[in-house]
Amino acid sequence: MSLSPDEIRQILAALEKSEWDEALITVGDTSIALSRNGASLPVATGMPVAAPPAPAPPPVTPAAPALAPVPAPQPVVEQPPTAVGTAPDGIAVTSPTVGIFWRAPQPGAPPFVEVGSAVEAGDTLCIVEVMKLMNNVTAPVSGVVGAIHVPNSGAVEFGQTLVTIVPAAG
Amino acid sequence: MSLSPDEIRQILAALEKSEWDEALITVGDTSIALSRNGASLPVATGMPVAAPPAPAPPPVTPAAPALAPVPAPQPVVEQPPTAVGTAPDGIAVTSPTVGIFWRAPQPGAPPFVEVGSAVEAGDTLCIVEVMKLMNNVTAPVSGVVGAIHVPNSGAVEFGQTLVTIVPAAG
Amino acid sequence: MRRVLIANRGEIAARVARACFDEGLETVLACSEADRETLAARLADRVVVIGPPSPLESYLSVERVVAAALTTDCDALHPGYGFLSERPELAAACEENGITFIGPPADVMRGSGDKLKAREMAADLGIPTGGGTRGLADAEEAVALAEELDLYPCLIKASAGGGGRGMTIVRSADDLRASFARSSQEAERAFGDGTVYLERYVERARHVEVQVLADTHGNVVHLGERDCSTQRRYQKLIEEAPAVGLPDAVRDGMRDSAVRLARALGYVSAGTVEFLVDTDRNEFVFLELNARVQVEHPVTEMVTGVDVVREQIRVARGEPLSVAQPGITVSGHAIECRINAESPRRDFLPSPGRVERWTAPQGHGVRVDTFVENGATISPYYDSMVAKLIVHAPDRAAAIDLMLRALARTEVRGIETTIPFHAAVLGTERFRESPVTTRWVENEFLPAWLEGGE
Amino acid sequence: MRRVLIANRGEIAARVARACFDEGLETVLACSEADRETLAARLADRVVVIGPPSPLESYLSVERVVAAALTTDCDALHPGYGFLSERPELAAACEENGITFIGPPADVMRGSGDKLKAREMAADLGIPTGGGTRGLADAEEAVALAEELDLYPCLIKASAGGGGRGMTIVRSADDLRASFARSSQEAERAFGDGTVYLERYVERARHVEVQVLADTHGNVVHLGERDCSTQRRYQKLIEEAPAVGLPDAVRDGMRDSAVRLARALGYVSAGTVEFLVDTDRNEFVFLELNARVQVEHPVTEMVTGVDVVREQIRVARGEPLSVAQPGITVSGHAIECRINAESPRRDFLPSPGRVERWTAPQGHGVRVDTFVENGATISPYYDSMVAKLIVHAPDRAAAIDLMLRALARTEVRGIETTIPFHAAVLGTERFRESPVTTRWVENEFLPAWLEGGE
Repeated sequence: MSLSPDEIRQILAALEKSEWDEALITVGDTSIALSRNGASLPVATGMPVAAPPAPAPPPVTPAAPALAPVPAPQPVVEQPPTAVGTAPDGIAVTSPTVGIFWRAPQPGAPPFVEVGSAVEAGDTLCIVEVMKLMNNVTAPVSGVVGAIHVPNSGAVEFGQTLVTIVPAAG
Repeated sequence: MSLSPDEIRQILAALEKSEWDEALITVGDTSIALSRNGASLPVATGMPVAAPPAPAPPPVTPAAPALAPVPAPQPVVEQPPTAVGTAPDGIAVTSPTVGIFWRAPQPGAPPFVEVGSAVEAGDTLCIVEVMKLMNNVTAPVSGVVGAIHVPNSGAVEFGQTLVTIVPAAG
Repeated sequence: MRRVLIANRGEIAARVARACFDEGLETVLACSEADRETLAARLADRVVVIGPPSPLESYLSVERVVAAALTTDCDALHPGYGFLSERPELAAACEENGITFIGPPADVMRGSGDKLKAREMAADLGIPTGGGTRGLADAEEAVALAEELDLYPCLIKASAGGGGRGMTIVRSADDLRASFARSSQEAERAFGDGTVYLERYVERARHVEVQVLADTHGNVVHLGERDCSTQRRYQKLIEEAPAVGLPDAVRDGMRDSAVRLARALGYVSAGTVEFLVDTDRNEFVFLELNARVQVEHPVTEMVTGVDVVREQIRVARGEPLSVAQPGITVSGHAIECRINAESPRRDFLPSPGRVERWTAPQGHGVRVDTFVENGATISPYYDSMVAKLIVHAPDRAAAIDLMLRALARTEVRGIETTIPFHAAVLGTERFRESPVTTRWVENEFLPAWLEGGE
Repeated sequence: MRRVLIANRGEIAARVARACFDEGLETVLACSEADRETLAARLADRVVVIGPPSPLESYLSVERVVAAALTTDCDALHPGYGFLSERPELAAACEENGITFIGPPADVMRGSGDKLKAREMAADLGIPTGGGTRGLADAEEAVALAEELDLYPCLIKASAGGGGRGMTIVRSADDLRASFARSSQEAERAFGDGTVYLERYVERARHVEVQVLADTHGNVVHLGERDCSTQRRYQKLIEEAPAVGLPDAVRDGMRDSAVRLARALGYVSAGTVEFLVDTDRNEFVFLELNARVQVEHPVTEMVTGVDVVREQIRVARGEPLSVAQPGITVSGHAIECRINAESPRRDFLPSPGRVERWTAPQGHGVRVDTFVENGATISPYYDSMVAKLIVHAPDRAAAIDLMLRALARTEVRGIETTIPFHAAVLGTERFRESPVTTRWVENEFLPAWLEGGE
């Protein structure tokens, strides 16, 4: 999809009235990059053309291509630049190996964590078994378990996302 | 998809009235790059990536990927020409066909042009013969012959640069 | 012969480059600007760009092609198929300029290229031609002759061309009056010659063709026949060798007719004699002789072990054929699927574009003729063929199974292709049980398949 | 057998996928994260990523490889060559987990993998082993035995491994004292076992090896021999089949010895028995048995028509070999060049990187085993092999000519390769006239070539 010239004009007007020195907007195959007051142009990290063919499931949460999938211009303008790139959905914890995913230390035992559990960095989240080798997977940051992506005893690949942690604020 | 010239004119008008010093707009395969007040032209890092691997000798003057397919020149004219990516070494005149390059209308006759000759747009520069078919190659702009790239009676390919014209100032 | 100009593109250009490599010949690819980085260009020893992507200013320009051969010191030229391959002007221009044309001489091509003349010659030799008319002046002459010969239903056909262009089925005088002018105009546009004629239309027919090879020493052989009945709108989609389920008399009759016709025409090089087999009456009629290597030549190569393109080169060098009729045997069964960049569920709408990923199956009895690779572009300027997938197995059932596995292992990302269509056709009992007729895909298979969703 | 886990990468993974396709088996590639988009991955029916690029955490992890097979329901596993292919632990783990290991059983592998034991067995069978020592405790024991057996010049060799690692030529007791510890440490590092022994060093030798196949029904055959004398620092660069210029007694002696040894070891699957031929004395000595399919197996396939990898699969399924000794003939001559991503003029410095363009020659008698395609990456994590270029022609001279043409038509953009080296070697009179010895490349060819500039 593309923006119409009229839509681009609206975007430009909105941007001009804003206080930003740089802007980069990509909608489908349309992109707009702007700068002023001597700021260098924010040349297109987000332009999809520039990206190499993305290998399937990325090992970590993608840091969100700058402003890429934004459908309406206004919110972009009003968003603080720091918001750009922080994934709202949390930190993906991936499997250190191919193997079998276990949520509990042994059959019948309660699971290490549930969705909503608060965890400290270093807490065990789950186990990935390779043959009889048990690999503890621990939380990289403190926070809350946002999602568990694999059913108990499911087969997992190296790099596959197992658990998402929403980091504690601060 | 591409923007029509009229759509581009609208966009340029909007930009001109704006306070931006640099702008880069891409819609499908159309892109617009602008700058003013001494800012360097934001020639898109993001864009050439989208282009296919550049085939050797380009068929037409590489008149800057930026404004290439735009037929409506007005807003561009207001820019300093150097900023628009005009090649400083002149306009490359390329062969319209595979064939044999002839500098004169017939053996023994004086060549159409020499390096340094002044030419008007439309003047014959050389001939490319395909079998017995003679194809006149004419100057696309007025100027001075900067270089002749092929020896008389040399074989040429389609798209090969034959002559460079340094356009007349103005 | 030392250096061959390949005046074509795509998979056939790569195929010709391979044959030249085998024969120890250098190659120059004459291509359009769109094709300078393609696989065929890189397989060739050298590339010369002859014009812009538009075929009229590149692959269809006799002058540019011959100029390319002359400027690159080629002493021979292979035209592939399509484009200029059957244009006597190219063969003649090569002859005039001292370039060996790898194909029939211009005068032979003129004789075989005029379908009406070829049909007369066939009739003179006692080869069934199914009646039909001479070239027609206007609709009224057509109506009168159709009446006189009791031809309905019949086909209006272009004298100068093939591929279904200008071809229309008519079932009555009114039909004929309504369609005559359009067919003639279509023929004029496509071939530069608006001459059309009428031919009896066979409702349930198979398209069977015989591959012949002829040298300049008077040797003419056939390499057995191919069945190309799996068509849609006269476009071949799946080809097989041999044609199964034919009475011996019909098969032998076609093979013998093909050789006799080639001999009578003084034919030289590789050629294909096409027949229609009426499956109700078990009779064949001659259709036309194609004076070029054909898209589907690999199935014949797989079952006979004879390299058709190398034989073309041998013949052009003045050498005798490397094979004689008694030494040629047809063993096993071969099938070719034309993988096109088309959307079979959307009326075979072309789907040009960039092929992000291409993975062809590798295995014994699997041959892939293609110009596609990772990152290749299927250009909207040219035909939609992506690849020819060819399999060879001990019998037809095994060949179908192998092709189904090969199709399942062919991966194309970035464009749509006809792979799902091929897999569905080969998966039907009807196709597996018995040879199909030329209208089966359109009248029976496609309606059921499109209805069925998956 | 229904689904095979391919526990390898690169060209051999693609080669195994092809054999599985031929045998009607599904495939799962167990690969590192670096290889998930490679050709081998796309040729397989499924991919499972077992670890990061580092081989220790992926291709060299028995646990991960077996876990990958179990989690993807594979009932068989092919280890390729290198990595875990000759590790009895993998074969044993497969056996324990009900996975058919496509290769020799663990206990057979242990027997053949210990070079000293294999040499003893050979000596017991009357196969020449060239003398040499048992495993040595320390440098002084080595010096004493070398004196006693009059072994100088001799080689220090690792008992557990191959590929030249740990191997050193020593010409005196001082030499031996100076090198012993380093060789032992190198062996320990490379194979986890520092045991070394001494073997007489032959100054002018050819490396000749016999391909054997053995099934579980007691059938053992050989597929003739290969000459792999064109080496640099014990790394094979060019391999040929058959080995030419050998007296019949030597050739037959090696073939017979190979079969007898395999039989005595209870060998199963494909294996290679390596010999050194002393070209001055026309004698051979047994070196070792490699219990895997080897890089150079294609030259044997080309001259015999036997598919070594498919035979491995047949044997693993418990079927008898598809061929018997009387039906195996060696016809013509085949050569393989290993195209590596190395700069031959800069001491074969590895040149990993992205292959911008890859064009392999196409033609009769030309086979290209590779995982490379446009845009492929030669990863610094793994070996530098880009492709194996294999040709087959009626005789050695024709094979050399064909290889030279094939090398000239192989295009690799983006990385440096050993292609110029191969073309230069094949272009020398010395290589063409007669088989070379194992030191020829280093001692004669390279100095002259590097001196010569281009």
